[in-house]
Amino acid sequence: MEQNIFQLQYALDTFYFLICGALVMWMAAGFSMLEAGLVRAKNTTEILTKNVALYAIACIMYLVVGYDIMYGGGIFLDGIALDGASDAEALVGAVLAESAEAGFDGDAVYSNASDFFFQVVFVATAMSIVSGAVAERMRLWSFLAFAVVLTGFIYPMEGSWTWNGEAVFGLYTLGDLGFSDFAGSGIVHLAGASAALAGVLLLGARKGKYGVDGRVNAIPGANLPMATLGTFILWMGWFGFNGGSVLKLADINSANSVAMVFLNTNAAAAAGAISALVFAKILFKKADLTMTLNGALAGLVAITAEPSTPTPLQATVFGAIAGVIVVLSILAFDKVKIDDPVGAISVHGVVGLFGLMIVPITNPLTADGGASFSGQLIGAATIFVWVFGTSFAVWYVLKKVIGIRVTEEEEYEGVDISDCGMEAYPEFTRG
Amino acid sequence: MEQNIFQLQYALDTFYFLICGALVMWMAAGFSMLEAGLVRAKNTTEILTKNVALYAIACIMYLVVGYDIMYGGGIFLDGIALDGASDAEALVGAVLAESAEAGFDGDAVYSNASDFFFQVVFVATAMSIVSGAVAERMRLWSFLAFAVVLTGFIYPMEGSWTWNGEAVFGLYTLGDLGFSDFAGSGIVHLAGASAALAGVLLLGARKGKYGVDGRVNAIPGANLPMATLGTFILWMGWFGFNGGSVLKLADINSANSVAMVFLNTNAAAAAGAISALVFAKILFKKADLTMTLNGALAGLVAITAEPSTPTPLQATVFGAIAGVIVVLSILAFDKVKIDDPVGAISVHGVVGLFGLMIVPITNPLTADGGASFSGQLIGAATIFVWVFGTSFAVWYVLKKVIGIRVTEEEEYEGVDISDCGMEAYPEFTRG
Amino acid sequence: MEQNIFQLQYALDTFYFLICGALVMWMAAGFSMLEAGLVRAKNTTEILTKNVALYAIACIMYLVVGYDIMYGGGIFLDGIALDGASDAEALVGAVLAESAEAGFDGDAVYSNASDFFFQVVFVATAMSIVSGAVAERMRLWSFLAFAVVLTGFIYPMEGSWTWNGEAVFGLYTLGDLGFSDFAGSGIVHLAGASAALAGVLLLGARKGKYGVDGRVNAIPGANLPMATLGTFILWMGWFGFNGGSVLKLADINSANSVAMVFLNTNAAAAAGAISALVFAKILFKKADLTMTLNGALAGLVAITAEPSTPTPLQATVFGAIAGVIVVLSILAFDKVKIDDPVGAISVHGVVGLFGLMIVPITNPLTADGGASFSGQLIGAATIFVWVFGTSFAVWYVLKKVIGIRVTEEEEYEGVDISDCGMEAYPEFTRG
Amino acid sequence: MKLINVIIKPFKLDDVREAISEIGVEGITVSEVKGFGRQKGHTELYRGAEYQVDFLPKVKLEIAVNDEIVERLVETITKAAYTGKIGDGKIFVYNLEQAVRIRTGEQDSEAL
Amino acid sequence: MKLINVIIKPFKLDDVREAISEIGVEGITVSEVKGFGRQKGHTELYRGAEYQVDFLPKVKLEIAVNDEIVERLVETITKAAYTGKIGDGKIFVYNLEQAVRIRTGEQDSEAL
Amino acid sequence: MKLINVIIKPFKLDDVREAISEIGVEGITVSEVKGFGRQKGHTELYRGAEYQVDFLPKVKLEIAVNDEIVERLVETITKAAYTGKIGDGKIFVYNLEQAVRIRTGEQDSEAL
Ligand SMILES: Nc1ncnc2c1ncn2[C@@H]1O[C@H](COP(=O)(O)OP(=O)(O)O)[C@@H](O)[C@H]1O
Ligand SMILES: Nc1ncnc2c1ncn2[C@@H]1O[C@H](COP(=O)(O)OP(=O)(O)O)[C@@H](O)[C@H]1O
Ligand SMILES: Nc1ncnc2c1ncn2[C@@H]1O[C@H](COP(=O)(O)OP(=O)(O)O)[C@@H](O)[C@H]1O
Repeated sequence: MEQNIFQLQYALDTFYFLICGALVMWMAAGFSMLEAGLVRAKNTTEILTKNVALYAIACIMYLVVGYDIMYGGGIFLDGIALDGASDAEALVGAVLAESAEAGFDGDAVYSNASDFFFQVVFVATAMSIVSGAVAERMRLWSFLAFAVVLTGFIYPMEGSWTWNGEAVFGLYTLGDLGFSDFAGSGIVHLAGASAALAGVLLLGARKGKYGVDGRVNAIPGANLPMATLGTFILWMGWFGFNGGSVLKLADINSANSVAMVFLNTNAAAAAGAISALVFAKILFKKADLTMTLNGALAGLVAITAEPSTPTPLQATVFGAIAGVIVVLSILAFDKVKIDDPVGAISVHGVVGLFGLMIVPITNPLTADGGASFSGQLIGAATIFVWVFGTSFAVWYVLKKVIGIRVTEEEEYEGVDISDCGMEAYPEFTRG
Repeated sequence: MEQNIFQLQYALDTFYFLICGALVMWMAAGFSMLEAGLVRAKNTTEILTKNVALYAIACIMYLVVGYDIMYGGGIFLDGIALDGASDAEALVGAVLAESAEAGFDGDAVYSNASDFFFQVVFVATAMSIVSGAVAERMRLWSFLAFAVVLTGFIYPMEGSWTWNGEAVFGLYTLGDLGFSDFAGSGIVHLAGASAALAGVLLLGARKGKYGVDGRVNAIPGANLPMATLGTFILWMGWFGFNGGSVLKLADINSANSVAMVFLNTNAAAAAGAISALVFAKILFKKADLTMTLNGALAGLVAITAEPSTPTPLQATVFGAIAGVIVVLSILAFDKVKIDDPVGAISVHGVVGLFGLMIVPITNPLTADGGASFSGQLIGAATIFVWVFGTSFAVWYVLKKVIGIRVTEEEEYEGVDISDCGMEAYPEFTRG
Repeated sequence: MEQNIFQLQYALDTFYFLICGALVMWMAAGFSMLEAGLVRAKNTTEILTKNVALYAIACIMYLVVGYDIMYGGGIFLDGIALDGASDAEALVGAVLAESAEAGFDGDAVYSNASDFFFQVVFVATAMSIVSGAVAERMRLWSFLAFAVVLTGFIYPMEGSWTWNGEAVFGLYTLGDLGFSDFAGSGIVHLAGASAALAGVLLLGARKGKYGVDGRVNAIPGANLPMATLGTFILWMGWFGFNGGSVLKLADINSANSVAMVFLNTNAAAAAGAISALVFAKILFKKADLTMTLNGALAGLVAITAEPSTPTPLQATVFGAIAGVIVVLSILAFDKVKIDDPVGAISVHGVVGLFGLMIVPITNPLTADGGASFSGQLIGAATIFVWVFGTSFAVWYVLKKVIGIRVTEEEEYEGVDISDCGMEAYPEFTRG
Repeated sequence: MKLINVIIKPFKLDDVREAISEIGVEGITVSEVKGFGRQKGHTELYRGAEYQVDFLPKVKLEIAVNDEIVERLVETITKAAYTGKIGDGKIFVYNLEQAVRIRTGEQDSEAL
Repeated sequence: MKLINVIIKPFKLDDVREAISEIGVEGITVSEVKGFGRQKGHTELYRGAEYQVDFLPKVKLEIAVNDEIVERLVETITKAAYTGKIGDGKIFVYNLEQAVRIRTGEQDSEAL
Repeated sequence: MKLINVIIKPFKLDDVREAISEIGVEGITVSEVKGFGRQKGHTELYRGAEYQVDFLPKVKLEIAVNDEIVERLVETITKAAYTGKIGDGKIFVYNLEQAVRIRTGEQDSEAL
């Protein structure tokens, strides 16, 4: 009968992973809508194509080699179904033995397939961050080529050092140095932003974005309801992103932890939205919707590194600070002519770093885990150096070999025609 | 081992609250899309900004004081994490003791944080109702100021009298009088509509909506696919709204109840959509999509006061009646020149009242609960008087102090430019 | 205490059905957005109206008679709440007895209401397939009349032969012949496509689609971000569609199976998207977004007949093949002048058949179930003959009695004006 | 015959249409145009970057009429389109050499 | 030179274009316009409120040509745009004093 | 007075506007048009079906001016709109018989 309790625990934890995974998968739609809403009509079909394709590529590449690199288990996930057991019966026995050993309050025991499913959608998130930053000027196929490398190699390597606790090239182990990143402010968001930054630097700004006189020209997004929808989708999906990262639901402690994560994630996002709205109002005298959306996302990214230990008040404060940071960061990047149409580098990179650095405040280093400022710095540096460096190399090779930027005419005409031969809104705009 | 069963029950019920809460949070996106689709293009950025901001404000205000006013527990939710226990260990002990006392079939024992998360999204729903009714002419910042008061004070007070069973100003207790509102036809929807009505009366109709000759002019919404998407989102989210309001899942009785709620909620919405479609066809000779959408929402609002006791047939009939009521109500409000661009007052107010009044049919007053017609009337009156009265006062002060309506030029130009300085569809319309 | 374990198992399985059902309900929004995005602006309000109405009709008709025809249980679902028990108490007893008999590892015991809820959304899916294929030229009310018959009679009959194992008109039992369709590649998707094909054949192509010289003219969809959103929604909802079809979660074996289904469903969709994108690029030299979306859906349809037995690698390969098939099929149908604006017949029909035929590869016929090629063929034939035949008859009668096609002027003006009197984007296009 | 070309503020379109149909002009061709002139546009803001939207939405009317009513028409339009605020617009008059009604082939005055 | 101004029903655009290119006219400038005239519009309905959409979508063609071919051009257009139903549209002819091709600076006939 | 009608490539609009305001022309009316001419359009693709989008987006400027500056204006525009590539566009000049400023009733030269 105790066995049946373990079986229920196994089933509940597996279900929890699957539902959280489905919510994170949903974030792919969120990024697509956000980016489709913030680019010009003439570049919309192409950004949509990129988003659908990058999600698909991430899923396949991680399945083929990525998961194996990050956690082992063989390419093509061979044997994920039976996990070495001879048959389903034997598997149940093995699982029950594992559960008994772990103990009811111990580490979660759940389906490997559900673990993969929950992990794979994180890879896609990291890649989604890139597409927004390089939008409206990068060639479709060069972008997809990069996606193959990032999702199949760059991210999995970095993931193995962090969430899988392997030593960085056998040199040092981040966990031992007091690095902790609960759901991936650094491992996913800063990583994605680092890859994006490398691409943007090699790509250059959109034509007409920066005037000769150094003034910044506005390039308004074509469809703000879409962008708002995308933000709400991301907000919802984030409950799975952070909530699932507790990695266990089915005991009182874990359930409480998951609930706190939902609460804090929502509070940080709300605070980020409000502070960005108010701060932008003070700066610009107007209620800037796009900044408000970025503010909500900034709150989410900031809390992601540690959503379980802050009090609701702390989560609110962290989110509010993130909302201010993201506005300043977006303005700063424009000052230095780094053109990021959707603000991805600010939201996921700058705020991702902020998120890592505030972990020690609520989860200081102790015997049983936690984070230290130095540890967070080293971790952030490791992630940035690795992802930025390798990405820069890959972008560079792509630039030399097949080129990464569309021609000036293509950019003027819009990449929808040149890359996809199809308009996103054929009846609403004048060809 | 029995303890572990309680732990599983606790975890499952907590998870159930969190998932239902996430679905209700999703409704915020639904209201945003519905309203963005039903206003004119020139007022779209502003309605989106209002919706994102009001959701964020609701989350923060309810966290700061609202939850404390409604259920106690201290401002900023301090101590929600440990609930008075010295540490996690002690908390587990306390919870298990609570579970043992309640008994397996007794009241649900689940995480406080999950309770807050489930409650907070209801506040946002009430406030979302207001934004649609005052759309296209109310000033952004006056609206947000009102949102602070409603979500931080007006709604929590009313909630404490109903769902928390406190005496209304120490005078009478609604529960004792035979008032019952399962998921909030009155407490959430009628309340939101009452606040909206107060605002609309002080605000007046949109310029050009009513001709001198008393004829009603059409002001078509700019993006009906958005409005339809919003309705589907609300429909989906409502499963969490009503389904979660059973407040317990993890025993056979509760599970059956949750399942019936899902079934009836869906049936009522479907019936409302069809009856509104057919009824509008009879009246106007055309298949009016926007009325059909309102009909589905009307079905949902009507069943919300009691989705667990009706038979599927009853739920269908109730929904169908609601679909007819909402069409008539929308036409009636136009007759008396109360201008509600999205029909929020009809859908949530008029039908919300209808929903309350049909509860006694399937859940009559008995020794162990239920509702009486008089009780429902008194409850509805209490909610309306309180929310309408206080809201009217707040709107009135705002009107005198900072003004609640944009200037005529701003209204003609569109509030997107005046409030947000940004167009929602810069390339699709001729700014 | 054992009883409580059964109670938890019951609650968890019921919850699993409800959540999966909610995800499938969400697919209704997906079809709406996909179709709204792929038709011209002037036919958008009407396709939205059709989608909302058909979902509502499916829910009501299946509640009234459909479920009874397919699984019994009485019209209007009378007694679904108590399932024959005298009261809730008795019901609990009956359920526990059932559970004890089934045994913890046996068939799932869960709420009947949750079963209905999970089943009803499948009917709606089948009907949604039809609306896309007949878009832009079929009369609204004729379409809805057909929806009543398909969801209330045609589908339930076919469902009773397959998922309910009844003999086809008492002649032969598909299960015995080695027919197996896990989540409905045939029972839902091929069925919907068969009904659609019958309609399209009687309806004819959209005016201007095929030139006299036999050349195929492009009729671009008006809103590709909407179409992309719709595809993501469907992708997400499919986790409920396939994941819920394991029919049990709450033991280790079942949980593993559900997890594999999530994993394989996602892998097949991703592979379908990529292969369609690449294949279309090779054929057309462009990255065709709409083909990529169809490819993802094709991958989903293909894996639906058996998502639990393939290895991740097999699922990926099946999805990739489906992505190629769908592109070829769409081109082929255009060659023979069968006009399907959204490619529904190819995605759900042709690929649905493909999905059925590959089941024996991973789940061959054995003593305890599985599928044989012959069995799959017979099953597919049975479904097609029945659904196509009856649908053709119904469409034919409708054509003769009230007509199924709008007039040429109406088609030129757009059905939004003639059927709904309302434009979907009044400000974006020139009436 | 003359062709009268009128640029007005969009929200004046209905007033002008009614006014001229009252004096018996049956046909008009209208198009949406952008105007530049003395009237200045407004500034918009996007993610911190300000920009000047200096064209203004105007409506252009083309009206072909017989010479005799030109004067009255110009007066009527001037009244109907008048707000007194800068940007009210212009009336331009050209000579129209020939007019044909496609449906009937009627020429000149009969075609109007 | 003359400038021919033509108002037609939108779905006739392709026919007219082909017809006039057949008689050797190479260039046209087209714009979407709204027409008011004898032909009446349709009514729409929104949430119970009816409203009259009384403008009709039309297409306007501007064609600059040499005097000699004007007559044939007018005939050709009249045929190509003809449906016989009310609302077929109009042809207006003005005098064109000067034409310049920006790319080459060519003048008048050479510019067309 | 003359009316100058100019067809140019859209992205040249700002250059042309600046150039002509420099020579003191204060008002312009602009509209979006589609051009057919020597310059050829592009092909698009949708679900396997190719199609030719053979109109090209152009911008049309209408400028009413006094006779004396017509020549300079034409030169200025020709320069400002020039790219040398096919499709640069045209300048057409008509005679303008009368102009009225609605706001003031001013006539002709004063109205411009
Ligand atoms: N010289 C001109 N040529 C063509 N259109 C003009 C000219 N001057 C003004 N317009 C049109 O008339 C509109 C109103 O002119 P503007 O100078 O702004 O105000 P006002 O009409 O009061 O003088 C402008 O927006 C423009 O469309
Ligand atoms: N006097 C006019 N001036 C300018 N445009 C006109 C005039 N009369 C008609 N039109 C244009 O011609 C179109 C067709 O004219 P209408 O009177 O409706 O039918 P018909 O061409 O058969 O006489 C109108 O929609 C309008 O655009
Ligand atoms: N005869 C004409 N009448 C009216 N518009 C013309 C004429 N010829 C050309 N145009 C306009 O000028 C534009 C450019 O002309 P085109 O022949 O393409 O190149 P170019 O200006 O170099 O000769 C065309 O797109 C069209 O809008």
